Amino acid sequence: MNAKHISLAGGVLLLGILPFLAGNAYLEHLLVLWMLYALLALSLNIIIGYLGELSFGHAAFVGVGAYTSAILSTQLGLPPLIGLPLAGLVAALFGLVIGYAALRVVGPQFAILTLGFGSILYTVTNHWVDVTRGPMGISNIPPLSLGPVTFTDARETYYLVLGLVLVVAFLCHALVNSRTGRAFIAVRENAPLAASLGVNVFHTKLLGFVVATAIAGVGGAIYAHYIKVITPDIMGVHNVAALIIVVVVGGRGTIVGPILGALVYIGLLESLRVAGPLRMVVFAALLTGTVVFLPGGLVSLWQRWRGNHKAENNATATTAPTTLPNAEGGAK
Amino acid sequence: MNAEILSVTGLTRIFGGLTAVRDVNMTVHAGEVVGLIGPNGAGKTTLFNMLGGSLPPSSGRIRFDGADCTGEPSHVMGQRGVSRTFQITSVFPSLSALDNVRSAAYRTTKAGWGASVFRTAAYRREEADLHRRSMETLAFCDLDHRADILADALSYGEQRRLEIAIALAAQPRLLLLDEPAAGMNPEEGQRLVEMIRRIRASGVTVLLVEHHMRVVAAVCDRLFVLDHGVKIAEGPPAQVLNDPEVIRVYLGRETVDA
Amino acid sequence: MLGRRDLIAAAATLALAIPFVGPSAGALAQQPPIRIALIGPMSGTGAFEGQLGLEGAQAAAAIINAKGGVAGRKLELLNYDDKGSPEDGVSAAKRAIEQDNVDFIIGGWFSAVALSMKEVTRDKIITVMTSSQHPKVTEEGHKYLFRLNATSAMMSNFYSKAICGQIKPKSIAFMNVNDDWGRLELDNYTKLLGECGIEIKGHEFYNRTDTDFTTALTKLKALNPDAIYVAAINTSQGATIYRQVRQTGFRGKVIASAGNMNPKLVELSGNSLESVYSASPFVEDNGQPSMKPWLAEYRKSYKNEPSFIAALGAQGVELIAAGVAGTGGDPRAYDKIAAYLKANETPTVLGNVRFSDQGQATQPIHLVQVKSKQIVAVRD
Amino acid sequence: MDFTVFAQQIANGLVNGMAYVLIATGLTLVFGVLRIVNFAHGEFYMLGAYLTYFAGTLLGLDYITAAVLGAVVVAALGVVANKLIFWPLRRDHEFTILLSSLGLALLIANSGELLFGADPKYVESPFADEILDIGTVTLTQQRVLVFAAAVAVLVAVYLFIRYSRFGKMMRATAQNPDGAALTGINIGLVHSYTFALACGLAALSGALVGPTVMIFPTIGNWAVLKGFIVVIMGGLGSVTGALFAGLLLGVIESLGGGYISLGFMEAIGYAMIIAVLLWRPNGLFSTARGLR
Repeated sequence: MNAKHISLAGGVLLLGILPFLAGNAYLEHLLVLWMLYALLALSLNIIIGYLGELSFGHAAFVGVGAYTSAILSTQLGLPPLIGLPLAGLVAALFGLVIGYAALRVVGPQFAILTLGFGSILYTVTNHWVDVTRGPMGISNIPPLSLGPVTFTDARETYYLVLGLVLVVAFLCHALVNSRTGRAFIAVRENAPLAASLGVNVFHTKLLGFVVATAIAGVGGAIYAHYIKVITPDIMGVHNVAALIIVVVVGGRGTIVGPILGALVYIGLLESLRVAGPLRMVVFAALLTGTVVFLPGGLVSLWQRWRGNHKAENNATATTAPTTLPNAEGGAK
Repeated sequence: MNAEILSVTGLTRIFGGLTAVRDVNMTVHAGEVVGLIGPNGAGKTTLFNMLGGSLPPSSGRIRFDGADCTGEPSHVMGQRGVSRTFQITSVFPSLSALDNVRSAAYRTTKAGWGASVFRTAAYRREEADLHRRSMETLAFCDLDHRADILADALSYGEQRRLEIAIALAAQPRLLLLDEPAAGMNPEEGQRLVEMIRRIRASGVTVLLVEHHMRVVAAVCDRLFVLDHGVKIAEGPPAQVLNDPEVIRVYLGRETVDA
Repeated sequence: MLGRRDLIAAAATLALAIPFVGPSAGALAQQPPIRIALIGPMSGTGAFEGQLGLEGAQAAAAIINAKGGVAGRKLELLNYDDKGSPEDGVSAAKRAIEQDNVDFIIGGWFSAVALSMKEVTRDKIITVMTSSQHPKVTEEGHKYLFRLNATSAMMSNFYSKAICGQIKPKSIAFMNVNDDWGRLELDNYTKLLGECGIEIKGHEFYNRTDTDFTTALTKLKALNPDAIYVAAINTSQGATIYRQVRQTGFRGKVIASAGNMNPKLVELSGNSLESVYSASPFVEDNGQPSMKPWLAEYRKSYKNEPSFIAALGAQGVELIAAGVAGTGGDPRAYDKIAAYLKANETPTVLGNVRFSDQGQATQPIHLVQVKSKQIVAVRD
Repeated sequence: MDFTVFAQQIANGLVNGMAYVLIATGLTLVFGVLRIVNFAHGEFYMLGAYLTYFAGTLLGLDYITAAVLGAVVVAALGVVANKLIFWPLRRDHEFTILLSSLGLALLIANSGELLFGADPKYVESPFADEILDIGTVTLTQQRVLVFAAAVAVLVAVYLFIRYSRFGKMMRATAQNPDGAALTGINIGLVHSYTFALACGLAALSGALVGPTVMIFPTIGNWAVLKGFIVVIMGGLGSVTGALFAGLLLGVIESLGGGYISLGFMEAIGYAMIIAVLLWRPNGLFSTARGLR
């Protein structure tokens, strides 16, 4: 227990001092991207990891949040601090409507239906020039500011997003250790059984979906204020695939997984620059390899190693029930 | 005799042109163990699915605990206190046995996400209580020594007992068991009989579908017999199992194991 | 026990451990090279245009380096992929400045990328924007920002005179891409062509992601215009439209938007571009002294035909070389270089370029026509 | 309403729709028999178009021969992909299979960009620019060919699944793989052939549609998206559903673009699927399990 707390504190401390170790603004920029992807992946993980459904529309909600806050701050002159929660709210509203329609089906149908919904939002954003400025996107988005602090450079933004990542990570931790989260996981594991125990499967899924889309909306808004320009590409298939890759490669159904996955995604794309034109080919090959050979994600490597140790230790001793629930256990 | 807990009148279910359950009437009293028997394809599981809410009836009425709950969906029946097991083993495969049982306590817990975020006193009390109760439920089903083993990794017999533990964790008023003894050896069957008796002793009403007549005869107060979706007999086991009509129905297809 | 799956997965993880290697490991040669970052779409839908720009720039750099470089220093081109997306454009520019410590940036092939990238480079580094035509790139530019391509307004002022005076359709309909540029084109030409008495029959907007245009072209053909004006930047969309205009049975004139005629488009469009007019800053026989050697170098090194996009890449390199050479050889004397470029006319492959105070170039524009699958200048 | 324009838009829509049907048929077959949602399907479409192009330019083959050769080669590639990736994963979680197909799609698309070059290419066909006037409707021979070839191929596929011994094995596997294996059906062979058939169909559609547009390495995205929409709307696993949904989507896009808004043309198509799915969540011709 103590060891766990100490390593957690150590990890947070390390994340806190990382920008000072980075050395230059470019690496700090990469750190911000890492944290942004981690935030978005944590939100997608609620759908993929806890509810057990594969959403191919998540990037669209990121886009909805980004556009909401961008439009509010550039056209109505609203302070971004108000735009941020509104972005989450609007994305959640979209999540509610789309989830209400799409969660009636499961599995591959759900995956493709969310892809369809995402494509609709993309198409509309691309063509509704009067509001979204269409394919040209919105530029000159003002930076976020919180009282006297303005999040203009990478280091400030990093701490803002890091804070949000930690909050969302804690929310996820609290979720899986609550009645609500156990219902999520029960639905993932065995929906008919969960229903027979009194869990309203549809409402549970809808709740998870809406929360995930709200977080995605906030993440999208921060992205917009940080990069200062957004185009409909943020909703494109490219980003959809990227987010799913981050969650799955890191380890779905865990909290460390999406954060680790985001690090690998950003780090790998960056370090593969040395591969020149082969970069994306190598990347795709590594991705396919990870999915095929490590379906539980990178986290499962560690879990397997720990599991083996445990098994050896337990071989002689008779096991007592664990005092701490492991409801975050890896999804199969 | 105790009060009626479940009453079914004129219950019918039609699939396309096939009537799987036709005009069934039955009553279950609180504290009873009632058996539902009949040859394969008699409509037992269809009836169970209607009682559990996963299948709406074509016509007829279901009353549970004094309230009309005809056509209520599965989760509402669950909330009202009807728990069930499934014909094919149905657990939460990648969770530990303990987490299986904890997840099943949805109906009886209250502290949600918000309480968990703020670590309220009520939350901490409830979690501690839930842990204690879950371990008790596991012990009740003789699984406490396997608490942190993944459900997937349990033996078949253990998985079947875990199913019952899951159903019990919801603290039901009425427990529907769908062929709990299927695939069990005689020793495991005997263990099951004892467990069902203890369940009854704890005040839970049990309705079970079962093929093993030895189990049925040992635990049931009363039996209902279905054939081709129609109720053909009801009464105490000794009487029903000697009913010539019941014997004829069974002899035509399979031997009565009693 | 670690199985095969674990080992392979571990190998995948190991790839992370590759340190962020920049091309900084370098020759400590007698004179360090002048480092120019070329940021463009190297993958994705704009990859072909990005490749042309890179080739053009490399050919120009090779010529300069063969002559001994600039003030005794070689030019070194570093290539970055912006995938045509603003996010990657920002990342690439940050990497170029912070990690690779480059002296100059050439980029901004797409307007969206140019708009986001200029904020990263704002007042920090001399940035040469190439093909993007968005007015805000220079209107909201910065003191070190230069843009080569003519704006829509400059192009349409020139081209509308040629359409009214030489092509002379009685009526016209527009087939424009749905973005700022396509909409701006429609406004400009509706006004300018209307002024000289050409009847405007109507217009259709298509999306940048569309692959089939028969629906729109069927509508335009039904309007029965004398000519259809096609505004398309993307080469593959353009080629499809020019072919499908003919495939729907339209037999009138076709007019291609200014600045987007290139050899690849002609090759892909088959006969459907024959005798079609366009306007372009790029003609091979423009008589500029640096044009001939550049064409020769380009054709020697690459299999593509020289094009306007490639020439923009070359122009960017030439501009930087002239700026450094004209101010004494220090590539970091940005204020001096910027002032020099704004004060003097710089000879380039496309002609002598003059910049406004905002950094907007004025380039010569020519009327061109496709004849026997060659793009040739139309001289009066 | 101008009847000539209306008829022309219907004809355009039917041709586009038939191309969607051809793409979707392979996708729905693979799902019906192998239970795989194959994101890489569009990449086989792309490979079909490119191989036809290279067979024409490098080997000097005529268009028809090149198209057939392309389809055959891609079918063989499909078998290899199945053997290397999908067959070993057949017992894994559906996420794993779905994501490995996504990985394969990225791999093929990026390799394609590297191998084929980023520049757009044009598949030469003698029929591309030849105009046919059918009543008031104007179509190129190539577009008529797309429609006719698709009809011929669909009839052949239908007859094959319905009456051939192998088709029966496919249907048996679709309904119950374990049961089919017990009756002595070689499931591995059925998977290989189904994959070959699906990839061959994808490649053929690429070869047929190629000359009506330009090809570039990312066209697979477009193809797989259209394919998915059609398959979901028609019902996963249903060939009949794909036929109806594909033609419907083509015509609605064309009429929606022609009479409502061109920019929202695609959105109108999507809105239609959503309307259909709200009405029938599993598609027009939903199959619980099996091929139709």
